[in-house]
Amino acid sequence: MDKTVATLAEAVAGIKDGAVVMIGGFGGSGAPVELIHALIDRFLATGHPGGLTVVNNNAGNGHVGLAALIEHGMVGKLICSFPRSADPVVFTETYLAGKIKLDLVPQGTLAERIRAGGAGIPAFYTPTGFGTDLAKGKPVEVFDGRPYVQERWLKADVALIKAEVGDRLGNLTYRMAARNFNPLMCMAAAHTIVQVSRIVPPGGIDPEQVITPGIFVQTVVQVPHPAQEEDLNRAKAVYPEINP
Amino acid sequence: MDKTVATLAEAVAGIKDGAVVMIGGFGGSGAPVELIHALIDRFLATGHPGGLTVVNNNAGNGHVGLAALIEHGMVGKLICSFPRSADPVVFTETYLAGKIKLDLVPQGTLAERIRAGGAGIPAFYTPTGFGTDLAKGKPVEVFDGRPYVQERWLKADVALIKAEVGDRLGNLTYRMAARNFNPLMCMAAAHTIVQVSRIVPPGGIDPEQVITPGIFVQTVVQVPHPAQEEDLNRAKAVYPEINP
Amino acid sequence: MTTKLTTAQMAWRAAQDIDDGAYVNFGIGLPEMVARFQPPGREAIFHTENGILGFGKAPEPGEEDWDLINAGKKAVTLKPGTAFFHHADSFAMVRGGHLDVAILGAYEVAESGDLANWSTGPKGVPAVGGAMDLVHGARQVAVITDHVTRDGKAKLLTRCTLPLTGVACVTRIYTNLAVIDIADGHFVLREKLPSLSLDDLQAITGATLHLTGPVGVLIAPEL
Amino acid sequence: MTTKLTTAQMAWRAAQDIDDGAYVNFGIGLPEMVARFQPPGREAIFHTENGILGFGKAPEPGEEDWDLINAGKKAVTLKPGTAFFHHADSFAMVRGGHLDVAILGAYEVAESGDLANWSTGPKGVPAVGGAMDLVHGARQVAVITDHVTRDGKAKLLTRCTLPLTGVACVTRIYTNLAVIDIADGHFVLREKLPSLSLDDLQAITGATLHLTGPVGVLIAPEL
Repeated sequence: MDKTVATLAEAVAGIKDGAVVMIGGFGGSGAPVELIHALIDRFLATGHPGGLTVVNNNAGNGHVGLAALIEHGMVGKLICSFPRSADPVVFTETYLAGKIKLDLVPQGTLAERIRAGGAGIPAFYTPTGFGTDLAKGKPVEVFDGRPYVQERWLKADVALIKAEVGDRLGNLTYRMAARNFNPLMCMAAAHTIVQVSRIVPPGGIDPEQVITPGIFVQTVVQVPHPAQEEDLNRAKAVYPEINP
Repeated sequence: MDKTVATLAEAVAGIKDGAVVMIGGFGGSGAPVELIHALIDRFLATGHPGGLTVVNNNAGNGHVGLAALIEHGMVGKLICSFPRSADPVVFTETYLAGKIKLDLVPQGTLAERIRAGGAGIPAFYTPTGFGTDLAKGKPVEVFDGRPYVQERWLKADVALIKAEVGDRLGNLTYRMAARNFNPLMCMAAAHTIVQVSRIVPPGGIDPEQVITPGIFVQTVVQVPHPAQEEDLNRAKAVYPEINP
Repeated sequence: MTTKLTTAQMAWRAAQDIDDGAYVNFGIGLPEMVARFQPPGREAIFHTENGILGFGKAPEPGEEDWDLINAGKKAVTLKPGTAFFHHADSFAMVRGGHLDVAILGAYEVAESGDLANWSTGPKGVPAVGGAMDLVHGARQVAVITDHVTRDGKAKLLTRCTLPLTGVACVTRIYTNLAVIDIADGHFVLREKLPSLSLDDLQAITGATLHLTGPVGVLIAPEL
Repeated sequence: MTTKLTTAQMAWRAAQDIDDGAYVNFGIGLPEMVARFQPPGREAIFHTENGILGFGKAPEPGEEDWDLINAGKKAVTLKPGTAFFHHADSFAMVRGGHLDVAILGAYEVAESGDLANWSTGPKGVPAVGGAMDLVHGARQVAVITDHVTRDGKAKLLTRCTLPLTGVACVTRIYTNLAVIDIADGHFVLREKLPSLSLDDLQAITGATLHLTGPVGVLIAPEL
């Protein structure tokens, strides 16, 4: 069993038009910038995939990563909790022009819905959002005298994940708070594609320290020195660069 | 902030009659034998606590640990998935004599109910148990054409936990498959009491490798060379020993 | 007189259907034996409910570490690539559809796919473990069982008589006489011992065996 | 003319109520400032939604590691005893009642404890983040806010006019003029600036201020 592939292009080759794509990260931390850019490269070369539904905590920052994915018109709908950032111009303009749909979900509910998708829990109850506009139309049930909102699982066709160390079986570790949504999205996608800074042989990760066991991962590609979205934005990067 | 206490007796001193007590472990692996025995010592000295409701995957093995707790008549009700073992005589006789109530829960549902208790999810739906005797009387809802059973969270007054390394903030690691229910029960109890093989200063556990963050832990006590229940049973141990 | 498959041969036969790279959970008892017969060149990854993925074979006697056990409380070993996780993550793997195959024992299986494998009735101490979880979620739920009870009664039935473990969950049955799929509420015979006539097999099967094509020959090496 | 508390003084006042050993989450913006004024000898543990418990202060400029940030995407640092975890575990801490205090900003607070702090109406791009989760679960949900809007309108009201973040969730309010508890659907005045009369405070408060005992003096050091 070997889940590694040699190139980013190969890693993202199977993503179809209209796919639901979970993208890890919280802001730039844990965002799989190189996988996203490989997907943009494919779109620029082939016109596919388009019409994606993206699940991410945010909506991109500047003109790289998720923001660039949106800027290229590849995203038809975004499911997120906080579509604001230091430089939110791409999402804001696309949204206000009516060119992208937004499904706003409270952050903890978003995380739990993704975990539920991965754990085979079709629905659960949460106090979050009760009595607010974001719970409108959702079933409410009272447990022990307190009202709770029913929320549904969230699954994806594909997850794009940034991890730190991986092996050919798909076992993963993360780097500090870049962990965030990544391990949950690994669980909730039918096909989880991971960029890691370093591939090690099986056993190279202490079994106690595996954060995502390989069962949740389908494809691993090595990206030795991944860009930090924050650094790209401070350098005013645009993807793809016009003058590379 | 210092959650460590010096003695096992001090660690278990606050557990009240009738408390709901989650006890970690899967069979003997991860079972907090010394904490349980300290609780038995207290009962033998003071007559308290009694009438406990215990949540554990099993029902004890031989005459030590959970089996000894039951043998001393301290447990009024057991919530578990598999009340059998190599030597189940204590639970079997107590149960068949009508002296202990049994609430049988499928193992994955038990784990998820405990996690839900810790995560503030009062109820969730699972396919497990649908159409079986163990789901009788429970609400059923159909999602995407498939029927699911509604299950409620499980919380406890106290959790007795076995971990490997801990610090004064309550951060924990576990040892191999002794992890099992322990991290979940840490989350679901109002007061989580942990025996660790080794206490280290804060920072002594790599922040990437903390399995249970200290927020889920209230009391930590060091037990340097904890007994393995399986070894005690192979030595035909009985607690407390009649001829020590 | 038909020579039935031994338990080892049944386990061998079930092992032939496990693909390279498959994630597999084996129920306690006979199903655990399937792990021993993994065909050369294939690397399946074994899951155990108590929080290990990718464990190895049993240790030598005296080498056991009782924190490294499987769901049957038997000692196992580490392999390069093993991962530990807690019980909720473990059953997320089960319930969430991440296992390719679960292979379980059975008291009874119905042609609907209903399985009874946890309780023989109201007497004694009931125990369920992870069986009810395993029957939901794994992409394929296979059963490995003698074709009939020790008393010669059919275990493959139109309807289970014992308390159910799960409804419409079993997809394939390996017995000591035959390999049978469950499709659209029917038993579909895939393979049988060559020495056994279809009529004789049907006579000890409690529901109709359907044929959707040629019936293969069930053979296994001496083990 | 009353000298209102500065934002630093409001943050200082809120910090005085955080016990040694408390687990605390600070909302983005002004609430984050509370962390700076932890009284000597007390060690509170800070939680951030993106999966860190027990982080330290901001790094020096140029020393930032952008994988080590808080919910406001600002760089933080490690401290001995820091732990990392994923987003579901992070919100298990929030929703599961494990935080002692959440301190949040507010557009409006109602005497019922209703909070509006995520949306100023249907225009523009809506964004909620973790606010709706934080208002449920923390044992105490405190708000830190100017007493009135920039236009002088009351923010403490009988009923919120903006979209709600949560129903009946706020337990205490720190303003630049007063400290107010919410109990049984009422604002209960605990402290006010000494130079401000009760009548003047009531005049800029959109619901009745109840008294259940002597009103303390709200003072803060020069900061």
